[in-house]
Amino acid sequence: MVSPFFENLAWLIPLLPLLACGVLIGWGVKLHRKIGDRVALIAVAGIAIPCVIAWGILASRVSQTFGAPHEAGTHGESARETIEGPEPFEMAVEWAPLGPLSPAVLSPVTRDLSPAFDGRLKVGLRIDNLTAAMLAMITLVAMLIQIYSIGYMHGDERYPRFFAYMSLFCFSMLLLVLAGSFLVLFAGWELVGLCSYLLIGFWFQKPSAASAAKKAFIVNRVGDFGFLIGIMIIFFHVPSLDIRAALAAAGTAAFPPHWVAIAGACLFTGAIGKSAQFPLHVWLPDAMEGPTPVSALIHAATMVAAGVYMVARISTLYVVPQVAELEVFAGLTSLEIVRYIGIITAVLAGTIGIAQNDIKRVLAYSTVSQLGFMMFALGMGMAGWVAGVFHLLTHAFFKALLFLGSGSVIHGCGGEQDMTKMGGLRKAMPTTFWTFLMGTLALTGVPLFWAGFWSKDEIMAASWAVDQPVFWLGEFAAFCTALYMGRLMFLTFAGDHPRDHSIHAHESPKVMTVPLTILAVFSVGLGWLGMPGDHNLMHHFLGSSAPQIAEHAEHAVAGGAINIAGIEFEIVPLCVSVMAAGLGWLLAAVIWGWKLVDVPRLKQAVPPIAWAHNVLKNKYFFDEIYHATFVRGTLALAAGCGLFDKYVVDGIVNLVGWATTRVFAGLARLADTWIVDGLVNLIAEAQKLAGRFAAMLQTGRVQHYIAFSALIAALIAAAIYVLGGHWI
Amino acid sequence: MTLNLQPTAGLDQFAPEILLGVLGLIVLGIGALTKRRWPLAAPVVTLAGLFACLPLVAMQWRHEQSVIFLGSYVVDDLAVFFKLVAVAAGGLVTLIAMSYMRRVDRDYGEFFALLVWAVLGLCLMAGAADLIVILLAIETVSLLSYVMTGYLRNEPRSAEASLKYFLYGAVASAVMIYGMSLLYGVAGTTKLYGLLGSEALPMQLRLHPSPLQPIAAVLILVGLGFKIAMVPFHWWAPDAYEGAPTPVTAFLSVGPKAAGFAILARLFMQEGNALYPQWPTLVAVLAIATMFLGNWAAIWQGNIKRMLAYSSIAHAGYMLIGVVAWQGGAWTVSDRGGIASHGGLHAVLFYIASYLFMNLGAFAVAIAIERATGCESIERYGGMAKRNPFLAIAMTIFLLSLSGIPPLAGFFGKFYVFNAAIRGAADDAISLSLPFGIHVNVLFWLAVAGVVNSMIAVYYYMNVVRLMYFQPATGLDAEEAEHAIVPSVGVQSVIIITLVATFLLGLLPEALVRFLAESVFPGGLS
Amino acid sequence: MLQHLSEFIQEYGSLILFAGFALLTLGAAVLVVTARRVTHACLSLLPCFIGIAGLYAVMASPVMLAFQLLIYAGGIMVLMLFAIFLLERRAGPITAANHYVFPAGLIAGLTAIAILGALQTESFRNRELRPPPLEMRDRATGEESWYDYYDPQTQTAGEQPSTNLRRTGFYFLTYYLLPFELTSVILVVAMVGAIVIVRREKGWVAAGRMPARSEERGVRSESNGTATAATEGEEEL
Amino acid sequence: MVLQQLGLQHFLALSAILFSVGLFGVISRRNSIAILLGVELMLNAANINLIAFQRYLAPPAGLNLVLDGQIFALIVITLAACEAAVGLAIILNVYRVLRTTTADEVSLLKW
Repeated sequence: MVSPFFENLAWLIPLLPLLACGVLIGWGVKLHRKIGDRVALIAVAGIAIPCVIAWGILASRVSQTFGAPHEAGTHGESARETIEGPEPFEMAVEWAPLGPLSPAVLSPVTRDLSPAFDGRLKVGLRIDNLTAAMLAMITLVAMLIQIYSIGYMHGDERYPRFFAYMSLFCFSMLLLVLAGSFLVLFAGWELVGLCSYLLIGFWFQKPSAASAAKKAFIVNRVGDFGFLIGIMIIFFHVPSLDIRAALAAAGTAAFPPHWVAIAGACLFTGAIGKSAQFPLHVWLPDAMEGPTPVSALIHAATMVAAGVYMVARISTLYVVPQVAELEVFAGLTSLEIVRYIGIITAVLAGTIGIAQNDIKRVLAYSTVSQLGFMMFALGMGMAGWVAGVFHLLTHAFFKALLFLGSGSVIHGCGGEQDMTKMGGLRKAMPTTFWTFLMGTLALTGVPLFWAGFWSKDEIMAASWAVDQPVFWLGEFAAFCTALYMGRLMFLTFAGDHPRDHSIHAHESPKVMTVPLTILAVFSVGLGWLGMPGDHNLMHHFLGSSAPQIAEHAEHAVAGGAINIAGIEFEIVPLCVSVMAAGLGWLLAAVIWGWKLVDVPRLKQAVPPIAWAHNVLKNKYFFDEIYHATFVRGTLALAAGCGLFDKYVVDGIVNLVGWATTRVFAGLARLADTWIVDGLVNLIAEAQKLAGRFAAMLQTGRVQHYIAFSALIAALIAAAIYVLGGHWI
Repeated sequence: MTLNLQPTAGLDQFAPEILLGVLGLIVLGIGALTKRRWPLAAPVVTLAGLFACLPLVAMQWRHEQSVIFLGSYVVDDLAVFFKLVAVAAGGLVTLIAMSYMRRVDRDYGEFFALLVWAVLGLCLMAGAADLIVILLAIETVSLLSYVMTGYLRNEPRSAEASLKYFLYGAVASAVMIYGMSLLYGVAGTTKLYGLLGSEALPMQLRLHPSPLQPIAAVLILVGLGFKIAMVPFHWWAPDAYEGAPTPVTAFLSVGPKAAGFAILARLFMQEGNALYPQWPTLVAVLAIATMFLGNWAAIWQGNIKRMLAYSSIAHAGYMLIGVVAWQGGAWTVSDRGGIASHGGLHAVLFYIASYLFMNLGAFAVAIAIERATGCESIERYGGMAKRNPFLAIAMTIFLLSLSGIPPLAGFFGKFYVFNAAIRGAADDAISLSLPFGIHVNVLFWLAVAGVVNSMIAVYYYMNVVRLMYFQPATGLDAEEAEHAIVPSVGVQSVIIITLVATFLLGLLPEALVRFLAESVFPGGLS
Repeated sequence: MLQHLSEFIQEYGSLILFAGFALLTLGAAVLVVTARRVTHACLSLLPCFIGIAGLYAVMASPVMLAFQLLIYAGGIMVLMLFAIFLLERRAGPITAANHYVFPAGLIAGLTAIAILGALQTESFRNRELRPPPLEMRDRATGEESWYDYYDPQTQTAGEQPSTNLRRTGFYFLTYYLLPFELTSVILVVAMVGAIVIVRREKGWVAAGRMPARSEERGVRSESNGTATAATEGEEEL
Repeated sequence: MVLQQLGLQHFLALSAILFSVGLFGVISRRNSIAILLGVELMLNAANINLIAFQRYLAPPAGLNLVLDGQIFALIVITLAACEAAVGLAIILNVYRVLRTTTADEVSLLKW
């Protein structure tokens, strides 16, 4: 037994970034003036120490997992046998006594059956193998990105503030990952949203950044609302906020499967928002307005994966109703909803990525697409669970690498983001090019060496076994991935010199390229841990965190009879995967590399291609559709309310001017602010009006006061006398 | 409960009050003797005396009730709690006032004598078990409040504030005395234990049931409402708070308010209150009005003291929720020794404790900033994050706590209060049947109003935070804007103490909950 | 005829006394709240207090009668008169106009209606509310006396304790010890408070707020020499 | 009806009217001292109540040694004196600073 030295330090992991954040907020500006860019080292230190602890925890858990005497149950016909790993490490403090729930609040079943909520609010950390892996990944990536940012953010006037926000984000994200209860999970969940908002809008002087931040915030609110409802449903049934208790209770009489399914679906809404799944994916590409390290850390590696992580964490809640085959919506079980949302997202985003010209947007859509992959992997139940998490881990590294690489490219090109103006950067920026190439190969799933291949192939293998249509769609998405990433590579790096001659590219400083190199190493090496077969280390390690539903073992395991511990090596999906990637690269090379096809002429010749390109370029008109429905709808509502407001308050004279300026002229432009602010403002204004009235009562004359008070007191006394003390 | 027929029996339990009375005289004498030679003598002696008073009070905490002075005065855990709050408030305000009062008045020794006596009055309010003693205690506090409000004799605003406060207070206490006279007639005695619950003494209500009872209750509520700044008896508060010297404002917003709740608890929170059974409904209506008026009016304030005054009115409203739900929210936790909380009452007490610290903290910061800028305007908070990050962060935390954000003290105060109301609402503990078959679950709507108000309140609290962090300093030249603010040692220590307490109550609320649950029972008789 | 009158007086004597004092009280009270000059209003308090003192006599409370006249009429009213004269010396005659007469009347009327209405309810009127017999004899000597010493231990049930001075004093120092002591506290507090408020110190006058006649006084104080500070302090109160 | 024997209600009714007159004065008088006079009337009304209850309602058996009402009334008189002292001091101070004793002219602090 390894002593849980590092585990005992787990509470430091989120705390140190918070401390760094506090120091930077409080004294950052002063320090920056004094010691210059070295102020960022506070933030780096604030994540480096947790990184050491996290890797220590990982090492300890790895040694416990593989050094344990028991042979993991991977052999034999016991296909449903679960893998055993070391016990989760838990650390909880009682925060506050709340008292038990009032019986009338509880559902009738719960009152009788569930172990009563003990009336104490506990908050704590819980570390199992999944958490340990996530921690190691997040701290490492975050540390590298913080180091990278030292160079990238150089010269920014709010330099210390950036690192403060990044540290705050690290705190929130680590809190989210370590959460042992839904309460902490939700706190982290909201905090990462807040940090995302702050960081997307970091350059708030840019109107596009400000509106992107707002968009991200609002779209996430939609999801979070469902998330909160899901938590409440669980709390009312279990009744506890402890995640493990909730999972244990799932499917029991206290928490019957149909409620489990509904709770799962509600929680999944949160994941849709946070992980940018269809139909709430629209915020993520816009979020690229933030600084590139932010895109790399938050919108590629960690925060957007939080939804996936959460679904993985609670996937028992999806598996249990799947076993009972309970439909939630439109004949689909909650697990199928996860699966189909995931695959739709993957295909949709993959195709959109082909037609984008902004280098960061391509990567953003690629992120959305990959998140879709993870989600549909989880949506296959036990079969795809490990594959999904595995892909999450590998993706974090190579996507962070790609974003940082693109940041390096943008940095080198003096802020230019349009790929069509670049070209020939291979010579100017060799390190960036080579590391970027590693990341691209990993992402596109080029076989054998690169991490993405192994993780994606596992997802494909699982879907081949579970749901063949999804498999083929997934392969199509993989093909798209190769196509747009090939396009990106050729447009950016191929050739002799940039197409736009104003660009004079140069290599980025060491502080930026070294993290790239380290990430590149991981992008390549990490995949080997998940090679299929009996010695699939990833499966052994992560398997113990997979949904445990031993008590339902009589039923067929959801989503097919595949043991999570070792996916049968299938030649067909492997071949198809390789072919899809190869075809994508080939097509990209044909069109953008060797320029054998002239795209504009092709579009002229074959109108459907032009149409398709148009549709893809406009992202399937999602923004427009949302604008036309939700925005306009709310706008009309808000306009109606505002009309009423103004009519009452200012009279009809102002109405005319208001109508011309607001309704007709500014309609489209103000749409964004109106949808958000319209109703809110109306309420706020009403409050202010009431406040003014309340304050005006305070006339300053003491006899008014006495008269008011005496009048009311006398009225009360008279009312009591008249009404015989009946009502008041 | 013991009733000793020896008039001076149990005098030892009166030690804290005696100490405070004597301390006031000593401080007065020292203030007069030392004058400007040792300006710190009076406050230091005050602090030492109040500090010595703490253990004396704390020793009385022992889960039993003893009635001394032949039924005039009661020493129980409810009283101990409020005495601790009073002494703590007095000590913290002394620290705040040390440098502030010295600046405005060179011979400021007697201010601390007044403060000590005010603390004495608060302690008496906490323990009074006789209408006569209640009246005397309230009047002691009131008179001292008027005087302290007008302490800046030459400042028009201070003088005006004291005049308004005095006139309003005199009328309110006259009304309350009239109500008490009716109550005496109804009950036949002025002794509380035996006045309302008839079991303790072989005594019945002489006129019970009488139509005078609700009128007496309403008239007494006027006086108590005046003390706790409950709408519609709050009018004095904004003006008095704004005009008074800021340390006095800090004291007024915490001390008399808390003590008012002590008397409210003693008079009204009785099992089977015979005085006026419908009082919770009435107070519920007033509580809703209190919250809304306080929060709404606070939105418009440009003066930090006035804003905090309105906010303190609103907080009285939140506390009143707990008062209304005092019976509805009992709960127990059985493991580890167990906690049996008497929901609503304990929620109020928790709220008062948290409010003590977070509000005094906010006032301490306000005083530091007022002294530096010479101005109470909220606009002057612009750029405070740069001028003194510590003050800015402290103020932010206090305001967050006041708006009820976890994990700070204010959150649990609000949580327990709302929780008590919701628990009571689940049983429909207080229902109101209106004509046309309308049935109102009073506690439920009370909780809803509380939550809505919490959201309104965030607006004006966060406005200050926004100014501090996102606005440049206004009305200052560049050099002045960069000039750091250095609060005095007393103010700094108060900020640190209240910060720690605000966090502690938020992070470890169990200690206080347990303290309350183990000891404080409504009416003191069980 | 005379006998009828005598019987009438015997039967309704206290009622007649009550009516007389009540009229005196209320009439004076109305004057108090309506007189044009504050001085007159304050002086009207005197008949009002005398009327109330008479009512106390009707209610067989000699102690209250004495204190009403001593403290109220002799103390509080004089204090107020003193303050009014002090102010009038500075500001000329102080008139106390009434405003908000209608709302004030409405509120006062509403209050009166609420209380009187409660008094008129059946449940209240049907009570036996006769004054119980008054115990006036001294237990020790058997004499009828206003000044008896009363031993509570031997008191019989249902009797009304007499409210004479000795008894009041005895109770004040035994059963009402705490209120008695607290009265001393509040008196000290009020005294110190009043002094703190009106105390004068050098240089208190804010710029622009100098009283109109201060120059004059300043000249006078120079001529008067050292005793000025003290006299000025007194003058102010 | 009028010629009934003197009873508790008479005193209570008188005190109620006196209280209302005092309240009227408090609200309608413009001068601070005059307001204070109104307050004195209200306090006297309470005292009449106290003594009337003391006289007319015998305490229940066993506790007839209680003199609550009378003591209460005495305390109220004392309080009235204290209040008058402090109040007049405040009014004098206001006059010194603001040159007025009219209550509704003192309205610097509002809203």
